[in-house]
Amino acid sequence: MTQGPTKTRNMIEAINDAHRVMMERDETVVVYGEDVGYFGGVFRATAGLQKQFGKTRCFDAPISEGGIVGTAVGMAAYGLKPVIEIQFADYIYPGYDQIVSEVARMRYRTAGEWTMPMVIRSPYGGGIFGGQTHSQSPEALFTHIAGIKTVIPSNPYDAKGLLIAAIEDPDPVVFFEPKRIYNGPFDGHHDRPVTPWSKREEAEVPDGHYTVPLGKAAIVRPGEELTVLAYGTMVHIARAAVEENGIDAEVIDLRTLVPLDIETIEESVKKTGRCLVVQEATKTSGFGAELAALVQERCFYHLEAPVERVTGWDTPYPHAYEWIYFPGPLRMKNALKKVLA
Amino acid sequence: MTQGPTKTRNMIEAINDAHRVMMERDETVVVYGEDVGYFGGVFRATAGLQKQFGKTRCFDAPISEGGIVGTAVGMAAYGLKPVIEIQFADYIYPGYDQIVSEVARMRYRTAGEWTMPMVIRSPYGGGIFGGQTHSQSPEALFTHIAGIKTVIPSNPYDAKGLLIAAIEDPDPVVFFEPKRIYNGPFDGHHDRPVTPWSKREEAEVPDGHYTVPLGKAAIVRPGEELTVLAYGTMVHIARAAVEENGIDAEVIDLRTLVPLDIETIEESVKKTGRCLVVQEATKTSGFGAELAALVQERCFYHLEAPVERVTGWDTPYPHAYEWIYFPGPLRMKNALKKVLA
Amino acid sequence: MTETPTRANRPALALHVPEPAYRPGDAPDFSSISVPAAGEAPRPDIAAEAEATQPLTTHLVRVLDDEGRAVGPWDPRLDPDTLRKMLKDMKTVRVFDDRMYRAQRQGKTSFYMKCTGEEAIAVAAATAMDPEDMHFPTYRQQGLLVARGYPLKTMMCQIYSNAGDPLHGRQLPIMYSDKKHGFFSISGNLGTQYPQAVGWAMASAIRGDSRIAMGWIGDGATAEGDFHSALTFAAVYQAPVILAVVNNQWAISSFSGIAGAEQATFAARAVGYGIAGLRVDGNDALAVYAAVRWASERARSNKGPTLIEFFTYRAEGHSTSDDPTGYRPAGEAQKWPLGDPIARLKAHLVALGEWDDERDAALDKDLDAFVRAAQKEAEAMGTLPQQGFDNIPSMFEDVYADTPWHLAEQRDASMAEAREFLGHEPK
Amino acid sequence: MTETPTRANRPALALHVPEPAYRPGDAPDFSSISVPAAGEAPRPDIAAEAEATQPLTTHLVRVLDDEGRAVGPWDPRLDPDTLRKMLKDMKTVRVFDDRMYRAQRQGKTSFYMKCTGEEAIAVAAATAMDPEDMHFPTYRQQGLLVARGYPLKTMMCQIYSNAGDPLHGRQLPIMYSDKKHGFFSISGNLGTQYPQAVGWAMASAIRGDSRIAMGWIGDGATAEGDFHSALTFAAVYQAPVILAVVNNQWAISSFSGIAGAEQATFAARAVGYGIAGLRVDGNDALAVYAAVRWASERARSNKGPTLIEFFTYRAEGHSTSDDPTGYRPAGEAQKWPLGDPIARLKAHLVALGEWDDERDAALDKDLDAFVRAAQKEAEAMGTLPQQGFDNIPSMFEDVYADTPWHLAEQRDASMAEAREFLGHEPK
Ligand SMILES: Cc1ncc(C[n+]2csc(CCOP(=O)(O)OP(=O)(O)O)c2C)c(N)n1
Ligand SMILES: Cc1ncc(C[n+]2csc(CCOP(=O)(O)OP(=O)(O)O)c2C)c(N)n1
Ligand SMILES: [Mg+2]
Ligand SMILES: [Mg+2]
Repeated sequence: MTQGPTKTRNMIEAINDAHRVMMERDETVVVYGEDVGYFGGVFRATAGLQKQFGKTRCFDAPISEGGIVGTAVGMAAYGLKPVIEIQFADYIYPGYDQIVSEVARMRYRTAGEWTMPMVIRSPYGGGIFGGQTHSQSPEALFTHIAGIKTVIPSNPYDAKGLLIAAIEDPDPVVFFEPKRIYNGPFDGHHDRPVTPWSKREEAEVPDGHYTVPLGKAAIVRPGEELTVLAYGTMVHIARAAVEENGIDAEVIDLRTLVPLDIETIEESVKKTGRCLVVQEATKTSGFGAELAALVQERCFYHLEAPVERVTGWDTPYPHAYEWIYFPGPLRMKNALKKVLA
Repeated sequence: MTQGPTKTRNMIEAINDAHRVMMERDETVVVYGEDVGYFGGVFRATAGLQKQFGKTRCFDAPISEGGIVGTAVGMAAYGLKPVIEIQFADYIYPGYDQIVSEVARMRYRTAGEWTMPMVIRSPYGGGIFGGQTHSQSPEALFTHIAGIKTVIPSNPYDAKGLLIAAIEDPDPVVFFEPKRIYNGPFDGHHDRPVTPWSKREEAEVPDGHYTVPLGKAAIVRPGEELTVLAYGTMVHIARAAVEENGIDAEVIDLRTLVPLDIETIEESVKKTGRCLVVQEATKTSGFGAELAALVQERCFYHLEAPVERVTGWDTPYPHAYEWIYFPGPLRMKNALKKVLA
Repeated sequence: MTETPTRANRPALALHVPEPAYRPGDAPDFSSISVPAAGEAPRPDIAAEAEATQPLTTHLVRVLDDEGRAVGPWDPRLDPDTLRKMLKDMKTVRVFDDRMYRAQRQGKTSFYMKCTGEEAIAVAAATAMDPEDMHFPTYRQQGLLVARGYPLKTMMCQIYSNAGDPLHGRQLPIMYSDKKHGFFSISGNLGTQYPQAVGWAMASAIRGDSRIAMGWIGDGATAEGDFHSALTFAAVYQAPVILAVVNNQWAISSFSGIAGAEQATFAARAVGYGIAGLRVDGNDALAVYAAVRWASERARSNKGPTLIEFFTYRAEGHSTSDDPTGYRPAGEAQKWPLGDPIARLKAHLVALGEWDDERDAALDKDLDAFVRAAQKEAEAMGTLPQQGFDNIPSMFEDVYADTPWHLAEQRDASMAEAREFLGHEPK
Repeated sequence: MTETPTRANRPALALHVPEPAYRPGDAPDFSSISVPAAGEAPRPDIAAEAEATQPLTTHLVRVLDDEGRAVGPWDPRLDPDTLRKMLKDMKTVRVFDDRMYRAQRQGKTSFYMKCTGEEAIAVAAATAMDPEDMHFPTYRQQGLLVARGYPLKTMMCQIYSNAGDPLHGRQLPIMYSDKKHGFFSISGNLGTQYPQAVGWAMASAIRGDSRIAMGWIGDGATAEGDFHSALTFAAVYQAPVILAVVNNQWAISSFSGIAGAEQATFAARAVGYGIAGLRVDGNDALAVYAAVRWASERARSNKGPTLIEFFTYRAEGHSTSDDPTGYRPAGEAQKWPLGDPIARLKAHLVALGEWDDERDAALDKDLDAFVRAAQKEAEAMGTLPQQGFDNIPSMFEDVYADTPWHLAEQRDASMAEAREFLGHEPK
């Protein structure tokens, strides 16, 4: 699955490298956001870019998510490709109007005259004791909006390949990065040490340019008993739970939520006859609801049990109750059992 | 179902009356929004209130949905009950951060010390040639947010009773009003005249105070063959389609989306064994997905066919293609047939 | 209600709710509005510190005096041909507005918005800038398109959402968009275009280009957060942008006091951000031209952004959906002291000896015929009531560059529905 | 990329990206910063027009001179007891910060934020206002709680998310909330509290109450749209509110120039909205007190809002997650010309003959013991690592006033999970 020499990279390094590759190849790529310039971002995803490409290609922005997205619209209209960072997904809401009303609809409302090739990157998800405002998973608020693509990688290889694909994509992409696994995959057992990325094949990240196509899911574990649909951090929780419980599940990493790889999903569920959907976000109206709705619409006569959902609870993310909130191994196990019953 | 003398009222009059009743009973109720003061709102929902209650109880606000919601948070913290109008649901996004990050989470994050009893009213939905920015149905962007209730009336009686219940509710309520049926119900046949509210029983609106409880659906048409879940304008389209096609469907008007009346839904679907879900919003990740997911989770072994969805398409609402976009009688009919097949 | 403390020695607070001077039934009288004499305002160097423009944010830059003479340091000394072109463009806008308003009333489309009384602003701004500069307009800058020579027929086709509509019937009437004429897609959402204009200007600066941008906003919409984003980013990066506030004193039914105009002018906002600010007589085409010219020279020489408040009056309703007699006296527009911009420019040309009533009447006649001819052509391509069943697949295009499976499925379902509805294959 | 026109006669544009004066490795030198002498700034009448405060938005209100004397018209002439109370509160804040920072480093909680160097601001503001007035703080106003006598132990319990945490472990450390002490719930989302403060003040005015509100924001966060909403609504309705900007010159790694401070002061924003503006030495407790007093008298007498910029310096990292040596020179804090607010207030008391080194040392000792004792009590109720499995049902409360069916189901599922995880019934 690789091109050219590879290097072990964690997700941040992979994301950083994707920026570098694209800024080298395409001088219209500009990168900005809060703290992304001199310092290279609070998670260091843009470290070194200002030094290499200069202050007008990578710079700090005022603390105004609305202004960051709004100016990116103007830049895209000019012909640049802005890759902007929202420091935490929890802070994307002040930019929501520009994303929903402008970015998403520009190609449509101008009949293709003005397009919005931009990437809005943002770390999302919990598991880091970040409390209510550093833990959210707001992907469903974007999957409902026609005109944007929503992408969520689950490992360094995909993170780089998907980010490059997103930057090259002619449409705007919201790119949520599971911050819990920036430095290493997480099986959900918060009371046990985490395997570093360096021990994982998906951290062998090629140098230079390559893409992981948008709209294509990956079967990260083939299986026969049931299908698990997951993305981001939850891919790892799902895999671990399946393996710990000795279940022969097919685990699918969606990678792109919109447009969804419906073929891979349908094929798998028609084979296994059972489906579990996993999201970290609050349950009600989460993206898991769309997945469950689609699966039962399209595979109903193959289903032997209802599509179940493993999700975060319908509360804000409570600081001290991180591991009660987080959809971890037990919630997974119980749901797997239920789907298999 | 009535208390005291009634009067025939259209939805605007019913909503206006709910304001008046509550402003008379509770001097902490304040009403503001763009154009709502002297002029009484672009749809006239607040007509006459400034004159009756004075400029400090009902007033015009700057064109800043963020500021309107943000100041309402402060007023609620003080102890007032703001009832604010967002002129069109399409313009709620600049206030989205204050709603999601502040209004919705205040009770929780302060462990009940500060609560946010407010109502955010807004006309929503299409069918009026309003183009992309006067036609949206963004309810799913609120049903995903823990801590707010989402209410959508479908007739004058409910509109008044639900709005009074919402104002009296201790929690924040997003109250979407189907503007297409402000003046008369709409069966979806845009090429035929509309029945005025005055010809309909639900327009017999009692004077004075009464409530329609939040969280309770209404079976607007009992039936045996299948269950149709709808809200707002779509209740009328669904009823008309069911009747035109001679189908013995049970049509449920959800009235409140969160918290949902799951009991009424489950009971009905377990009886009929079939379910159709209707929303005007874009399909992907709409509230219909949550309904479909819930119904198949909870009634799977009673279902004889997949839960189908009738929805708007996954495009912005295109001005000239109003009736191609709008989920009208034909889309309903075809879906009804599919569910019954 | 929280406990009310016993704070007997403290005075009771009171909420101030701004109220316009006149309401329906009142006799409007603007004699209290002080209109500085034309020619009075000083013209600072284009490289002046933002702070130095402070006096110009409360003053009013005016060039045309009551006798139709151009006076003072802001006189742009335009040649007669340019003046006549502006007059013609302004008149064209007014005729166009009148006809399209009527077309809406005749049921040929869903909606229309006039800019009556504000024609000088967009027309003179377009004239003052380079054709390659980019505008991020609101819905009342049809004058930009007219001045830049965009075909009236195409504007009308957009208004009718017909087969000639370059936006494929997807946008509300008047939400034009045309890249070639440097006219960015109008948004239904107020304010969003303001930071976009700044972003475009930043991009131009990043690329070492020489083109500048101009963003437009109404007095009411300045209250949106986007106004602040725009000013902040423009100031921080010294973006080569002109930010226009068209203060026509009304939003829909609420007056500019509800946007903060009671306490300070909109131009005054600028200086607080370190941005140059000018307050300009928006009914004086020469003053508008001169101010935009000043700001564009400033931007082009990397001296930073300028905010210009154009003081004017919305002479008619907000849109075809609005009846202003519900909230303001009927005769207000006529009493408005800054006069009619077309009449003032005409008087100037007459004073210069470059125009006369005959030529004026001839021009009016020509324009009437010209606009009617365009309308006829446009209507030959259809009006709104006839639309919505042709080329249905186009409705599913341009959501994304390529059509994903779910939209393809929806397109097919939609075509099947249309087939059933029409009883034949849709075009 | 759009076509690049051949515009040879036009100069190339360039983007300006602000840069702080010093970066790691540089030797910081603030001698270029002009610090006006104490006592110099005039003190306008509290009923002055907003415009009249213009000079005070670029000047710096200072009371304490280099010899520790209080000078000029802004001297609030406080009695020694009040001065000593402020000194004690400021010292308490600093000791508290140090201990809690250490507690975080020891793994007792997840996060902490100090306000080192900024203690005068919140403490003197709280002192200048009535206890019934309401604050809408950010995360660096712990001084408000301390000055108002909120128990340190309760603050610590919040930081440890333990059984004594009034917020039930739901909020990040330091996101305090206490209605009785007039301290509104801190939000993780920057800026949101600013229009909320205005709304509270509007409500107080609507009800004819006499209590006013004070909203707080950092220099970096002024760029948010909420800043603009707040100023707009405050100006329009003349809300009885004080809007504070704590300009400590840094956001996280970006300096105040990225928020627009290169072009204008934050206080200058105010006048553009028609709001009175003051720029105040934030390290001078007497100047802070005097300015807040002035603004509160103005608000209380229905003369409108005031924006006060407190000029200070963030002496330490942004939070425990931040290491400032990555983006600014290590020694900058020490070179900062406005000095240490605690040292300055102490010097004043000494100069007055109301304080001496012995009493100062004794106070330090007392405070150390006092804070340690509170910490011991708090830790007896648990630290973060021990939390999260007690009282799980409380996690599902307060989402709504009543628990709807879906949350009840989730609560039960959650309890079952916890039971399985713990191997016994959760507490
Ligand atoms: C975000 C948003 N909020 C509200 C509206 C509804 N609306 C459309 S125009 C208008 C008034 C705008 O007034 P102003 O900015 O002064 O512009 P003018 O119409 O006077 O040119 C309003 C409230 C909108 N289009 N967008
Ligand atoms: C809406 C939002 N965007 C971004 C952040 C992340 N963030 C937290 S603090 C901070 C810097 C704030 O700087 P400033 O306002 O100057 O306050 P200070 O920390 O200096 O007191 C940032 C960017 C946030 N909390 N909320
Ligand atoms: Mg206006
Ligand atoms: Mg700061």
